[in-house]
Amino acid sequence: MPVMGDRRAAEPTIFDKSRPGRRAYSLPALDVDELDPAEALPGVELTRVLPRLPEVAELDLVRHFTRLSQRNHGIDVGFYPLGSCSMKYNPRLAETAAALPGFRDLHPWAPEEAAQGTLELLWDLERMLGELTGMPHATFQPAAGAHGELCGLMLIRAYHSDRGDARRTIVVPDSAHGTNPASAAMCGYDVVTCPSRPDGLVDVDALEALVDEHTAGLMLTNPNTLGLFEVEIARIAQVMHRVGALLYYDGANFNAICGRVRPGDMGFDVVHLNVHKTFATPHGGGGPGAGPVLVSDRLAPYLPGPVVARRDDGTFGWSEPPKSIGRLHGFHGNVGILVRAWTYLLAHGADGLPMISALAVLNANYVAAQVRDVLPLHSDQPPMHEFVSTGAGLKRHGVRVLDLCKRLIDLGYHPPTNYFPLIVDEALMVEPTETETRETLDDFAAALRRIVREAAESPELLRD
Amino acid sequence: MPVMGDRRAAEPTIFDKSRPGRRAYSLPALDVDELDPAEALPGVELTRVLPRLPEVAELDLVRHFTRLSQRNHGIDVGFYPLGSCSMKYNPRLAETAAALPGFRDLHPWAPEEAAQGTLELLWDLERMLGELTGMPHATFQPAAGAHGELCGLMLIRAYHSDRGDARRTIVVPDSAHGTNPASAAMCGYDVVTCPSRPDGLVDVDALEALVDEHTAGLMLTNPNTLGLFEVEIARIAQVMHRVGALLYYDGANFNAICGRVRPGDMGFDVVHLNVHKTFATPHGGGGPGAGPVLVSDRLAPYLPGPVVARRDDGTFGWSEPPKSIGRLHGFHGNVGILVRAWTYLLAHGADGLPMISALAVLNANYVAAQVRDVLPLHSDQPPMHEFVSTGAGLKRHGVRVLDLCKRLIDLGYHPPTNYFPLIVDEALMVEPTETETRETLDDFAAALRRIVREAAESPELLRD
Amino acid sequence: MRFAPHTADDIRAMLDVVGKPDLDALFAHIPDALRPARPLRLDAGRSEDEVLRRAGELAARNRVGAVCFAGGGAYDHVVPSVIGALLSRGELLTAYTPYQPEVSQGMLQALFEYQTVIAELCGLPVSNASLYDGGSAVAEAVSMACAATRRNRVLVAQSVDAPSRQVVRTYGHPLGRVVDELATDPRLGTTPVAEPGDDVAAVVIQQPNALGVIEDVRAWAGAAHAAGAKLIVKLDPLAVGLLPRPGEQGADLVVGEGQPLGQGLSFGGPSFGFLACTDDQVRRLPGRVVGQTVDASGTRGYVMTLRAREQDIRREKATSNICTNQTLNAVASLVYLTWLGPLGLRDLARDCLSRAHHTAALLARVDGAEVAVAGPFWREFPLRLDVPDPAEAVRALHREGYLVGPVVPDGPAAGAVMVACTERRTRADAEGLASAVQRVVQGLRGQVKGAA
Amino acid sequence: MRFAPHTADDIRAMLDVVGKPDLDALFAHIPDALRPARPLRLDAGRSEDEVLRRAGELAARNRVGAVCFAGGGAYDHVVPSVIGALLSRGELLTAYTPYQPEVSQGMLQALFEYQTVIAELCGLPVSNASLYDGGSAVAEAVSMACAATRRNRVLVAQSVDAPSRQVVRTYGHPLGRVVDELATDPRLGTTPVAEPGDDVAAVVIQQPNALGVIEDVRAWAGAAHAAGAKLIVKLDPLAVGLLPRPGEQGADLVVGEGQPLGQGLSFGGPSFGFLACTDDQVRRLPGRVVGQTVDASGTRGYVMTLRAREQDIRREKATSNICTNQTLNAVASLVYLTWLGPLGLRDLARDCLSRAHHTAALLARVDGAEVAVAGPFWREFPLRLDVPDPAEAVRALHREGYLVGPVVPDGPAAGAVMVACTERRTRADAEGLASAVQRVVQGLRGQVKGAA
Ligand SMILES: Cc1ncc(COP(=O)(O)O)c(C=O)c1O
Ligand SMILES: Cc1ncc(COP(=O)(O)O)c(C=O)c1O
Repeated sequence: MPVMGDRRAAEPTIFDKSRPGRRAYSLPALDVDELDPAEALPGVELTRVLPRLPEVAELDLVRHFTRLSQRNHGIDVGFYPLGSCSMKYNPRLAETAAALPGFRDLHPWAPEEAAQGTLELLWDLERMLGELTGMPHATFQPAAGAHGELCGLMLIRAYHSDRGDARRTIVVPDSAHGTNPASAAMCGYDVVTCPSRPDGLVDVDALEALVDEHTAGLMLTNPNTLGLFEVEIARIAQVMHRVGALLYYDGANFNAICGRVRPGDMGFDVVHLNVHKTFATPHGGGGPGAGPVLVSDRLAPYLPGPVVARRDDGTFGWSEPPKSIGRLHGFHGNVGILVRAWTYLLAHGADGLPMISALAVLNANYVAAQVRDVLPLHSDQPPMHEFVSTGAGLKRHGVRVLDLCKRLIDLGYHPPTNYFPLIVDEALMVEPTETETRETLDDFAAALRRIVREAAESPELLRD
Repeated sequence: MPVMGDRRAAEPTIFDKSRPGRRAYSLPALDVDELDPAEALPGVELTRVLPRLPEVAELDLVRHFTRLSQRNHGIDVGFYPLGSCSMKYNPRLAETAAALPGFRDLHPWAPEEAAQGTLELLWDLERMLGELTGMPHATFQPAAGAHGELCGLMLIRAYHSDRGDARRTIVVPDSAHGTNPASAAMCGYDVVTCPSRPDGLVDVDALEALVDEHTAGLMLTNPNTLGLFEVEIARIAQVMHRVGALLYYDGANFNAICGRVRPGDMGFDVVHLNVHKTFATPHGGGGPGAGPVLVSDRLAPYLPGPVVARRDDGTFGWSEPPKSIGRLHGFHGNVGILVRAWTYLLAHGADGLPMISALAVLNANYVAAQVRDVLPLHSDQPPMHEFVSTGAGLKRHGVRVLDLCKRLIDLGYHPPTNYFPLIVDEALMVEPTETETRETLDDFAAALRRIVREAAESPELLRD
Repeated sequence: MRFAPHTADDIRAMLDVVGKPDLDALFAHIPDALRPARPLRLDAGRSEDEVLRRAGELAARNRVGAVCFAGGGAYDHVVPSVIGALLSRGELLTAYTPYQPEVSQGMLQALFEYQTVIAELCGLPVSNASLYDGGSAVAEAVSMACAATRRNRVLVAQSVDAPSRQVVRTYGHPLGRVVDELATDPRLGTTPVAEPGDDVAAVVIQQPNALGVIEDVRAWAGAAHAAGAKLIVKLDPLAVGLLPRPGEQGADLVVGEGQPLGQGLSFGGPSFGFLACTDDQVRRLPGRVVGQTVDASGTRGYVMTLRAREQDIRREKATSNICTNQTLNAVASLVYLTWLGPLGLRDLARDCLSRAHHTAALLARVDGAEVAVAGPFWREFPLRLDVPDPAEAVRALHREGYLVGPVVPDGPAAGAVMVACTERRTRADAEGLASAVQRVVQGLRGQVKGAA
Repeated sequence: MRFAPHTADDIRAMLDVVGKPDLDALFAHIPDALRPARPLRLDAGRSEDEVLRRAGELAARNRVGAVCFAGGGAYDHVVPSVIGALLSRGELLTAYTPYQPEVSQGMLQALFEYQTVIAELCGLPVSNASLYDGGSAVAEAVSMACAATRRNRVLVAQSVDAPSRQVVRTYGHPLGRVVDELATDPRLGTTPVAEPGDDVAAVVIQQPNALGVIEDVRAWAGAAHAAGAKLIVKLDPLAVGLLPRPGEQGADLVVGEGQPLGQGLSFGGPSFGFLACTDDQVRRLPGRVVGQTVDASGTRGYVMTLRAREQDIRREKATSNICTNQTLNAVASLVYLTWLGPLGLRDLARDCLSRAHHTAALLARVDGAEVAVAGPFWREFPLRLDVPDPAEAVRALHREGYLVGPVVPDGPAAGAVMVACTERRTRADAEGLASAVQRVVQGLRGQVKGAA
């Protein structure tokens, strides 16, 4: 069957479609005296030109964005195995909840007594996340993972300072996500890179040699960015704590262990969670997400204020931590996203959450098992919720992982994360997530195998 | 830029995607004793097999219907010049209104005191539609235009019967939409076809010769299906009324005259409106629409019951017309659609509605002016909101209007209605509606001209 | 407020092309005598915000906060969020009838899948692509049966819901159709099986019937067929999670109201009607039917079949006139049934059974209330209240926060109030209802005594 | 309830392929000591309906029915229905950051268009693709200015909203940044222009400021530039329907909170922050920037530029760490600004002016209430109430059905209550507020007397 219109053709911009005098807007009729701005605002410089915003009718607006959307991939359209992103199904019930007028129409400066529902929800969420991470105190201000990193590092800094201990460095593994060192730099720390062993795990001996009384902390993703669980995490924690340094848990890969292993039990002192990964709030093409930070008791006094408190009379309110580092957000964080995350936790509960991580890990291992002979895994340790293969073997055919990814697009697949982590040559990082079917995984594995075969047999197919 | 996935490829059915045991559903936990059906329903035959419904997870469900939708054209995607359909912009504000919990969650058998909002809205709508049609009484039970036709003809029949006058025939012009004779047949009438003059208008002399004391009524679309205003409508009404027959107004083309000319003033006795055309409620791929029927005082006693009434105390309730023909709908009609229509009328009001018809007519005339030299209009009388051209001239190149339509699809346009009305050879019926821009119309006219040129210069392009 | 894109410049330039001096000139050929003598008596147009504010005021005047135990064809079942999310997509919402298959494959395939699941639920091989509602679906089925049997009398069980019976009468009246009713067993609430006369085109029963009671479809099929009549079953589509599919039991036509299938309430519409039949009746099916085909390149595709029956084709001899129907609602039911699946259908039907029987038992303990039928019921049952005016009791219960109804209009259970329990009605809801019923019955009895 | 599609068969078959006996075996290499000693203390999972019921209960506990005169960075402006309808489309809602341009042209083009309208509103040539919020946007701009000037002291007007000032401090603290405040003119409510010292990296002012008063951006730009400092303006984006764009008046960096641009309230988030700057600062822009390009076939396309700055690239020397930001909200603001257009922007800004001045005049007539500043204000103004505790007055007004606030925390207007009038606040709203203020002031005054 033919299809109408070419979705490959460039869509004109909304400015191309604009015509002077067209309009979509309508405003309530003015039922008070209309003021002349020059009279109402004597002495104030007024604008003489209007910004050149697009001028279109409402239908043209709807068409433009409908057509743009049709030129975009999303989870709703197909498989999205982007490693380190947990592109799982975003339940629609979360959208329904967030759109309830009671949540949607609440003003950020409404008095506490008018915001009891949201305050209770946040308090509830803090309890649930506390249970899952093993860290009981939360701030909800961070708007994303990296914002959480910055927050967590500031907490570490405040903690040390408060003890008169001005530490200077943060250790980050060489496999870390770029935001880790960037956050450390933004927090005024010198970044010390800790090498990984050939199998991709932290080289604990090397780490031990790197740390001293100037070390403020270590940032770690566990499972790490190779999808491998840092099995020596207890020793790592010991090494850090021995010199008085704290451990930061980057929660980007929490989907692998949620409900099964808790960062608090591993020895971490502070964690951020990416609710737009683990708890399936929609990514929206690059946000909004939310990056709540949870801490153990000893870091609680430093949390950004205000935090949610439950009063003796059972009502909820705001309270200011005694040694707060101060605000990180102009309001209270991405509360609408936290509402969605809360629905996800409620829907899954104690039984559902450990099942999610199990199936996420199963799906990754299942794909890995089907492609590892042609796209070798970086490590022999079994992967968790994602695996990193190397496409270095294709180079001898003059084919790069970049070409493989373009070919995947031809075959109808969104490519995996590629060229990350940096320590793996021609890295291909596949995270299927738990919401994909076995059939989808089989087809995807077959597509990868087909491309590897093509690379050997007809590399020109891939190179252009 | 490449596009991922081939939207031309057939999408597997939802059954193809089904796997035993997969599920999307979740139900509230049962908090009463679970009954064994065999015990609870002794002697009742219970099912031994379950219907083979699809079994998929929620993500697969979402993907399936998202992908199906991407294989469909809609007003939101592009121009949709389907004649006789008024494919205008469907304002999103109407969706917001209809989704308000107060409207959405109202049970059809809720007591009147619980339904005051909707009852008032319907009463309000009856007033507004009464003002626009010149007929003050409404039933909202008909779910679409054809349902309204059936209802209107039943009213005509009841009117005559009540006067002891068992009339047998309904006159329908040969240009009429197929539902007109079909509705008449469903209402037990013999259909008498009235010929059109060569210019496409009703041949009033022929009509006069056709009608007598057995004639129950005439069904007429005005402007008619050629987009032409029946300028002799006053005489037509005279002819019919003289023999005691009534006039039925098919409101499919009301967009041409809404707010400017009223069926009541033209002499019609009963009208249906297609709110999914004139009042921009979304067509939904073939419904739901709504076909409210409005009548003059003399037909009011026969309306399907119950109808909305305003009580002396200012509250609203149901009341049963004294000689009601009975129900046409199991509940109260497509009320959710009527809510949308009501918003449209409120949004446009006395100033906006006559502007709509003017611009709808302008748009049709504008396109007609640009193509009539190559695709001649059927008539010299200026068209109203749509025009009918003939593609008969293409036949000499071996090209049919069907080919022209396929070619339009190649060029990215939804084809106009074609081969209707039947009295025009190789008919092409173009209704741009008022919500399209001049640029869109220019481009569309250029596409039509291009195809006519191609038909002469390279007809093979069109024929395969 | 208006949605037309025209600027003053556009209008001027376009009028030039058309050759008219102003917009009114486009209407110049309409005789002056037809123009209204006075300006429109309507308010001026309003902004989106003002329209929605007014809509919000009216919506707030509907009191929808009560716990919903109401039935009578519309039920407070779960409507999963995916339905709204998918059906609001512009490509589905703003499409016309799929006349042009090349650009309508999405909708055509959805309708094909819809037909498949409806046929499956009904236990019959063929379904159309939707009808207006359950009431008109019964009437259309009756017309099919009359056409097939060339008879013009039908027997409709009184235990078919009253509106549907009325629609059958309304549709039949101009055609001289005789519509007779089959009485309900006063104790059981079922329709006792009896052989119809041989002038009968069809017997119409409802499963479960309007009193909530389960009818013996198989026996009725035998009786109808023995008289050469068709058996039409108006089916609650969710009941087949528990009961056999009527087609399996011998029904010739199965129709129903689609509201329970993920449609929400919205005062009863829009929802849809469904209709399935045996193979031999395909050519008489009202409305549309979508079929599968293979295009020139061998790709599977879908088209509207039986196009000779479409409405743009003249048909003075038509037995159906349906054009626009309830496509989007039909597709919503497909999404719903896909969400529910066979296991969900079973679980849901069983949950309704357990909850309804639990509620009935609670209510039966209330002094002045009793279940009005002894026959087997599933999700819904009639409750007889010892009050002078049951409509007043319904209003009083609503003020107490509980919606019940409708009141049974005729037959042996006349005056009883229908109580329905969906999977959403909890134990606490049932307990709340029982104590509200107790208060209301006491109050209304007392009133009468006070008045006496 | 779970969304994973796995059946028991799937799991078995997949474990076979993986070579594990059961699901727990996938975690076998994790040391036992790390596993929690006890099961999770969480409720069991719930069905969709149960989750939404609970959500509905909590949502109902928020009291959002009051007429909203509250300001302080979040305003009750019209949010047209098209925004929700478009932004809920799965292709936009469920996409990741557009790392793969081939399959992300829709989002990339939308972001490119977003950048264009933001740059246009700010009167500067470059915008990024969004930041978390207005508060962090100010902090990011301060970091840019410090990097550009290699200075580490900033002057922030006290009339910048308090949360933003706090965020600037929080971000600056670990970097040893000195943040000093510029006092507010006690009568006018503006920030008197003065030359900053030559150690100052940037002056930060807000337009209109947190008291609603219009600042002299042009004069401040002159003063800042004379000292070699950058001028950062935190802008209310709707104000440029009336006021000059700060970039035109000499601002080097214009940032702001995006909430007024079609974002709804939702307790202050998600919304977004915007940031625009002069050409010379492009390489220091935090977050993402989308650029236009032409592909091999000559087709226009879009890509994330400055990829060397993206987060999957190691950057110990980073000055920004932003990865996920607020894309969907940014796109919502693009939809909003497209809906509004230049004429709507002008009309809206003027309507707010007229309504706010009308409301202020009404309130000024109330005994015990006065507008706390004499400077020129646009949509919002501080109202001083003759009550012992302004927070108590805010609560009392809320109980009367009117939401105002926040309470000004410091500076000459400390203790005054902010009152904002959007285009949605009618004459009747204003009159209702005025009489509520009268009642509340009388009541609270009385209380103290009563207590004394
Ligand atoms: C390992 C890791 N850390 C941190 C982040 C940053 O999180 P966010 O994008 O929410 O700021 C990511 C995001 O992809 C990540 O994969
Ligand atoms: C002229 C005319 N009459 C009647 C109808 C039937 O209206 P509906 O589809 O609403 O039943 C149509 C529909 O296209 C029509 O064009």
